[in-house]
Amino acid sequence: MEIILDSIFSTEFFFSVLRVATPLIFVSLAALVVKNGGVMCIAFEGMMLFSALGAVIGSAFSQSRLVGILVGLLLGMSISAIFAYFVLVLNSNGVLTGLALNILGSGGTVFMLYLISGDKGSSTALKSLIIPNVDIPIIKDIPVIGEILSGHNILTYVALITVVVVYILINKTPLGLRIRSVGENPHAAESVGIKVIKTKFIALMIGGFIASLGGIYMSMGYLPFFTRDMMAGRGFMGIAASNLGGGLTIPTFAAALLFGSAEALSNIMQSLRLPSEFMQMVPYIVTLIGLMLVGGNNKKLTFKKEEKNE
Amino acid sequence: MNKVIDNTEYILRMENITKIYGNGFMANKNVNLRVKKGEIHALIGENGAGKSTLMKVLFGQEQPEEGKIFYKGEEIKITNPLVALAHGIGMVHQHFMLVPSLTVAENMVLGIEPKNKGFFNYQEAVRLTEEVSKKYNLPIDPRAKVKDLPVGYKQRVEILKILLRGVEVLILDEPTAVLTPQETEELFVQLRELKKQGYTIIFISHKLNEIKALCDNLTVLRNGRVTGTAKVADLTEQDISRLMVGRDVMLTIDKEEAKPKKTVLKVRNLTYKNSDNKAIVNNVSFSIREGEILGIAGVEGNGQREISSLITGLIENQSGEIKLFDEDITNISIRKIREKGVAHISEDRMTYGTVADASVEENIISDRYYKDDYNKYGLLDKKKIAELSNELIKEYRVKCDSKDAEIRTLSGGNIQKVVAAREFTSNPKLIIANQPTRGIDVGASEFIRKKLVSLRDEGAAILLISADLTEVITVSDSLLVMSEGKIVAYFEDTKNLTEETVGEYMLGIKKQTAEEIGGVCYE
Amino acid sequence: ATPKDGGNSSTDTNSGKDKTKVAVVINTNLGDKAFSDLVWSGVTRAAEDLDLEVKAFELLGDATRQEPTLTELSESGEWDLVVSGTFNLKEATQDAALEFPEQKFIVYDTEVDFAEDDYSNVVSVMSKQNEGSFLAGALAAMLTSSGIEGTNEEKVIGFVGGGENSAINDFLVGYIEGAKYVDPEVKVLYSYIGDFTNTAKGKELALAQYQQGADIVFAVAGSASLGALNASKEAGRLAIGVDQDHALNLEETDPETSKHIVTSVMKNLDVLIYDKIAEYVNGEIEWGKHIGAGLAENGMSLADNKYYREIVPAEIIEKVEEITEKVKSGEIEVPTAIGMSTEEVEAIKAKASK
Amino acid sequence: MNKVMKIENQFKVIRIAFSIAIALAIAFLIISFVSDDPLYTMYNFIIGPFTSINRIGNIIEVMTPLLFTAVGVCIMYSANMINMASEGAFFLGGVATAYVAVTYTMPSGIHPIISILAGGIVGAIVCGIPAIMHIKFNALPVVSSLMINYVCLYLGLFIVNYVIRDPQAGYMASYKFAKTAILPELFSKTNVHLGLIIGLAVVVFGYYFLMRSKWGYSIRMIGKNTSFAKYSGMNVTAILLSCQLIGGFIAGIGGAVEQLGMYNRFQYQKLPGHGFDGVMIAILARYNPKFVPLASFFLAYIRVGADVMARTSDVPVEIVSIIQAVIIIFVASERFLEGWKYRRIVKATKDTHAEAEKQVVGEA
Ligand SMILES: Nc1ncnc2c1ncn2[C@@H]1O[C@H](COP(=O)(O)OP(=O)(O)OP(=O)(O)O)[C@@H](O)[C@H]1O
Ligand SMILES: Nc1ncnc2c1ncn2[C@@H]1O[C@H](COP(=O)(O)OP(=O)(O)OP(=O)(O)O)[C@@H](O)[C@H]1O
Ligand SMILES: [Mg+2]
Ligand SMILES: [Mg+2]
Repeated sequence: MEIILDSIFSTEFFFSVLRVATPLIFVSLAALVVKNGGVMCIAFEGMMLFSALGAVIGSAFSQSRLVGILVGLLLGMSISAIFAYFVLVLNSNGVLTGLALNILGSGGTVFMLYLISGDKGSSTALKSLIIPNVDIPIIKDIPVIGEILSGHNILTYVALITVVVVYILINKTPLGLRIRSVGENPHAAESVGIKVIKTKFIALMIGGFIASLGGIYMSMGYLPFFTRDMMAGRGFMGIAASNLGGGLTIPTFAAALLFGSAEALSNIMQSLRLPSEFMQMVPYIVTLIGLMLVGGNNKKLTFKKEEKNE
Repeated sequence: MNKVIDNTEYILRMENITKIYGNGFMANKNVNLRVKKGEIHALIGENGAGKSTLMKVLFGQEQPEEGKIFYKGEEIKITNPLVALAHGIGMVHQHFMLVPSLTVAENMVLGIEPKNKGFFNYQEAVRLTEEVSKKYNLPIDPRAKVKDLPVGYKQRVEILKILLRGVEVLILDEPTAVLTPQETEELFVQLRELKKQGYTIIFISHKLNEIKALCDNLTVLRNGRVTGTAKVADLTEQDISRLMVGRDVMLTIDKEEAKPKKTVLKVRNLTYKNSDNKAIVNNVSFSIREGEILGIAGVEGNGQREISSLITGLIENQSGEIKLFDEDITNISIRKIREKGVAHISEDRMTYGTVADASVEENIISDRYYKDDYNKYGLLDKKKIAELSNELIKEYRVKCDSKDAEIRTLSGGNIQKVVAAREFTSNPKLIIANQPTRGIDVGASEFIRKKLVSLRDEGAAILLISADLTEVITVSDSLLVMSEGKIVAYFEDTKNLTEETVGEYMLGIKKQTAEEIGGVCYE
Repeated sequence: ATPKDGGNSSTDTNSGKDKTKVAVVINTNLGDKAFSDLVWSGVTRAAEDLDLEVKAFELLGDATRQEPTLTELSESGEWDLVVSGTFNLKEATQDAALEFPEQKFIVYDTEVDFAEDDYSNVVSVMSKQNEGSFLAGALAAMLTSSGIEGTNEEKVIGFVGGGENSAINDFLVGYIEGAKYVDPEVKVLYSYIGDFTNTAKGKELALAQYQQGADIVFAVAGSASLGALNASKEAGRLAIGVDQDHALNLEETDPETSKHIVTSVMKNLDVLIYDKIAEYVNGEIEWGKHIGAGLAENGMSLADNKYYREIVPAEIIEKVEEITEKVKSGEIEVPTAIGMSTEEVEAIKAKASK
Repeated sequence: MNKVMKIENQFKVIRIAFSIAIALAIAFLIISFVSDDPLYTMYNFIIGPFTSINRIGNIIEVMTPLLFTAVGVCIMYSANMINMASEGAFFLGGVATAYVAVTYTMPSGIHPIISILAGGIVGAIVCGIPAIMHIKFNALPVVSSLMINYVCLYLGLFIVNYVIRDPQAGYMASYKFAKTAILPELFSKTNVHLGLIIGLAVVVFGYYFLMRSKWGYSIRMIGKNTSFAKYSGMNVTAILLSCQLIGGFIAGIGGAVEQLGMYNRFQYQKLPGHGFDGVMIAILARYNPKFVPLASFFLAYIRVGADVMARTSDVPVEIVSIIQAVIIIFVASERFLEGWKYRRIVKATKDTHAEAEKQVVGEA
């Protein structure tokens, strides 16, 4: 028990929360943008798998990080483009398409990995590159805070910046206004000449972009390789976080951090002699409790409307 | 086809427009519409005649299969609303096209957002809104959230929205359907002002007096075709309604003296407060007897909707007494209330009255599907139900493909007939009819009013809530007037009542004593 | 051409028909850099040396695929040998063996119930993971206070498992016993990922253990182990791999990590399967028998590579060899979680943190 | 209008045929990339599943559990609640069944029934939770149910590990089910078991319940417009909850039947995915149980086909999921070929009107 308390009240713990939360921050922001556009998308798992693989393949073959990131973005965003095309243009059912794309993500990445490296489980046979961890000048010298905030992966900082960017995008730009309007009342948007499908498409592509960054973090930052099914439900957790955040940027970020903490806590608490199954449940139970606590706020949101359309 | 007309005087000509919807419905057929610059042109016709369709074609929301549009003498192709707006054609839709959670200013500039280094310039949006609002003398708070605005103001935002975009031709699709008489009057003042400034207006309405009061010329549509165009001044209301419906329509109602009997409904000291603790219904008491129609007149939003929701159980009663045949019905389930003989025409037929994605038949049986009469061997009795639906479709003259047609493919008037068919045939002892003819053409309105009277004659008690003063005065036997949640007047007999008198009470110019009002309460 | 370890294509075939054909059923998938790849590498080596035609059938962990695959393989009469294995496939394979007595089976990593029925067309081979794991535990226990780079004062070592199942627990039990054998004061932390794919969680769990004082983490979690191994590099601590020689595997693409991988506990199933196939080809195989191969039978071993030699001090290497001999000779008897009830496993786990 | 209806109906068939054709073309393209003999590989995919009794049996085995989860989802989704907990219900229902099947002794007629009921009840509870959370706390069901699936997984694994684990099994699996609990096989040479019959019975029940009974009517109306349902006097919360319970019950029975029919001990280590498959099938069947057998057969067929293909040729087995995803996505696209349909309808309408006018002229 003592060990555990020590572990929790250590800077390493708070450091690890940020590390664990990084992919969740990305997906939840992606889900948030998409949700503001009034689209219900559950295909993030597939998007992230593809982008993670793309980053590995791209960087391994070019030996350039930039190419890795670009290929990752390309693959991840092509999944969101497929989703957008079928759901928005061809009117496919969103849940069905999302499920199918997640299946595609799981099998398709392995298939692709096999074609390229002859390997099916992981990409360790490829010499892919990683995005390094960095110290933040001034901050790193502040005691405690420096230890928690400095020394993370560059993409972790990108995630934090993305929070701000998404906040500005949604609240302070014409595009954000349009995304919100097509999400809330597409007819109104249409009546002033806003192209509803195009705007939703853009929202999905932005979501795909952000989620792909999350995927790239998984295989170029968090870990230096791709392994099959490595998202392990993070896409779904991100959707939950954006929901918990009620479609608002800062609460969504807070929710992602909460899930990150729950996950980090459950990792440490494994040392308690409780059955491991219970520790594994912790993040999901935290989510459920969170959903109940904030549920009331959702009444005002438009997500339900979309649900009806499904 | 058309003989030589001096086309130059028309700012807008739509020629031979044919529009076929994806379900194979021909909503417009060879329609011609000619509008002169600076006039207010009425477009009228029954529900489903194709008015909105024609206007959507003009606004670029629908693409016609055939036909041409000439604007200021030149042919233009309007492929989407942006093109229409760019040409100076703007449309206020039949239903509000606003984003509720955004502010007025944000709604105003949607699609033409002012920018500052790429960012949305909210201050500029507010300034633009204030500017246009001042220019046209339509005051509005740019920073208010649209969802917090009363309907009249929402309508105002809609008009300002297109004015901001610099249009010259305004299309107004039933703008008055949701407005109170006062708001309507105010709107007309504004529209006349706009006309004076040289704007051209296409105005759609089912209310003949409005057409008479406002418009210069009119075009009539029936079944997707033009059946006539005329100068409004040359026609009487009777003429116009004949053009629309193809027969003479009774604009007033013929009914015998009421013969009230036993008291059916007693409402005592009913009070309802909203979440802000404001009394929306304030200590209201009244009674209704068998065989009488009690009307409630009043500007909308003065507690009428809450009264009907409280009686029918849609919202929970907080204080006060509602008794049906001396039995307390507060806070018992809606089903029990209905089983006791209460029928309800909701003012919002698309939200409460019907399911848009279900068939006519499924909509007809919603209040009785569970009864033994309609079930056999534990399953719904298809044959019985089909018989019922076909019968009602016929009796209520619902225009639809068949009983299996989805409600959303019906026009508004026919949807309302489906609601009426269900509610009037449940053997009701008490009918709560809330805005039963709103947005419905004269023919269908006449039909529903007649039905109400004949149900009264069969012994039903009827509470008629309507914002249409003519309707509520002519159809009701006695009348209440509501203002700010309170009953402000009671007239035992409506026979010699004028709209002016009622209006005075509605606006609080006159007031009755508690005693006079108390006359509506009897045991 | 050498078949890649992840591929399921057959080896070069030019005169396909007269070659001996071997079908290999894999319960999960190839490319796990662990167990499945190990089996496959034994088979492919046999294919090259003995000129066989081989093909892998991966079930992706889907139980509904077991029966149709085995039936079809046996029914077709096309395959001389069906190599099938793991505990999960045991019953399905036994059923197929009874239904198709003509078909020959080599069953790996589980023990066929020869006593219960006539399985005279089957032979099963299994390596005793608990014994190999015992060595890992002993090694880790000795290293934790040895003062070599990457270790600390505290006597704490770690274990990261995939899902909690008997095979994983068999590793854990051996590991705990090995550590306690060397030094009863050594504390063993253990965590389970919950599946075999959440690589990032594998990394987090290992990091959490390092944070709690562990200096060596033994990762037994299929491809998710890679996450734990990666953690050792990041934390500047040590790790032990499983099933394959991870240090050598990563040498080329990630040499830094290799330097932190002390050794790997090798299940020499590849060798065992290779031997059986060779015996079959040479007509020497004895059917109806189970071979449980521990350290003595070379069924298990620690990867002895340059990293092992570099990281581990010579006297500890010597000690490990001593212990190996003792296990081989039976002087030390390592308990196995296979067949243990959940309570018994819990009792051993309880010992770990004391 | 009649002509239009005809076009609409024709179009439905054409659209599906076309989307399958395109999906197959894409599959062929992918296969050509990796296969030396793509035609043979394709043959095995499309025809392969029908070339032996064993394989046909396999299709039916794969389809059997899907009947349950899909009908369950039809009922749950008809009330417009996107509840993904059918996955957890199927899994935990299986665990509950396993518990009854290994711990109690009962006569053979009764044992399966009680075991299956146990699975059903647990399934009902699992799917009821998102509904209760929605009704009481307004938590979005699609999210809560996804989380609940994970809770079910770990709870189930805990029960298997700590309560019914067979130490002799050598892997994480329960004790063998009592012989009395096992469902009999229907045909020799295949594993097709009594569960198929139960599944078809569930389909029939689901159809009559949802599409023909008063209860089903109220569920569907609630799904289409909750305010209307309330206004009409339906007890919305009770019906909403009850249909989630019934749907979950059926999914739970599915998990139970699958255990007792296909396996002799509980041995799942992860969520099997049949609940999600149920969602896909229900959507393809447009929430009408009538179409569930066809849709599940279709899914089972492409799965078995892809499996056969992977077994008999040189493509990796992961291609299964690619082909599956491609086919589903195309089949689901409603507006595919819409423009073509629209043009045909417009033309038909014009013709009809023209004819009518000609007649009028002729008569005059
Ligand atoms: N999107 C659509 N698809 C198919 N049919 C439609 C569509 N929109 C309208 N219709 C049909 O076209 C006809 C004309 O509709 P329109 O909206 O133009 O009527 P309207 O004259 O505006 O009626 P109302 O007075 O009720 O507003 C209606 O009968 C309607 O059923
Ligand atoms: N997708 C659609 N398919 C079929 N008919 C439609 C569709 N969308 C709208 N309609 C029909 O088009 C007509 C016009 O719709 P709109 O919303 O403009 O008017 P409305 O509410 O019916 O009018 P009113 O209240 O004046 O009767 C309605 O009859 C409506 O039922
Ligand atoms: Mg209209
Ligand atoms: Mg130490």
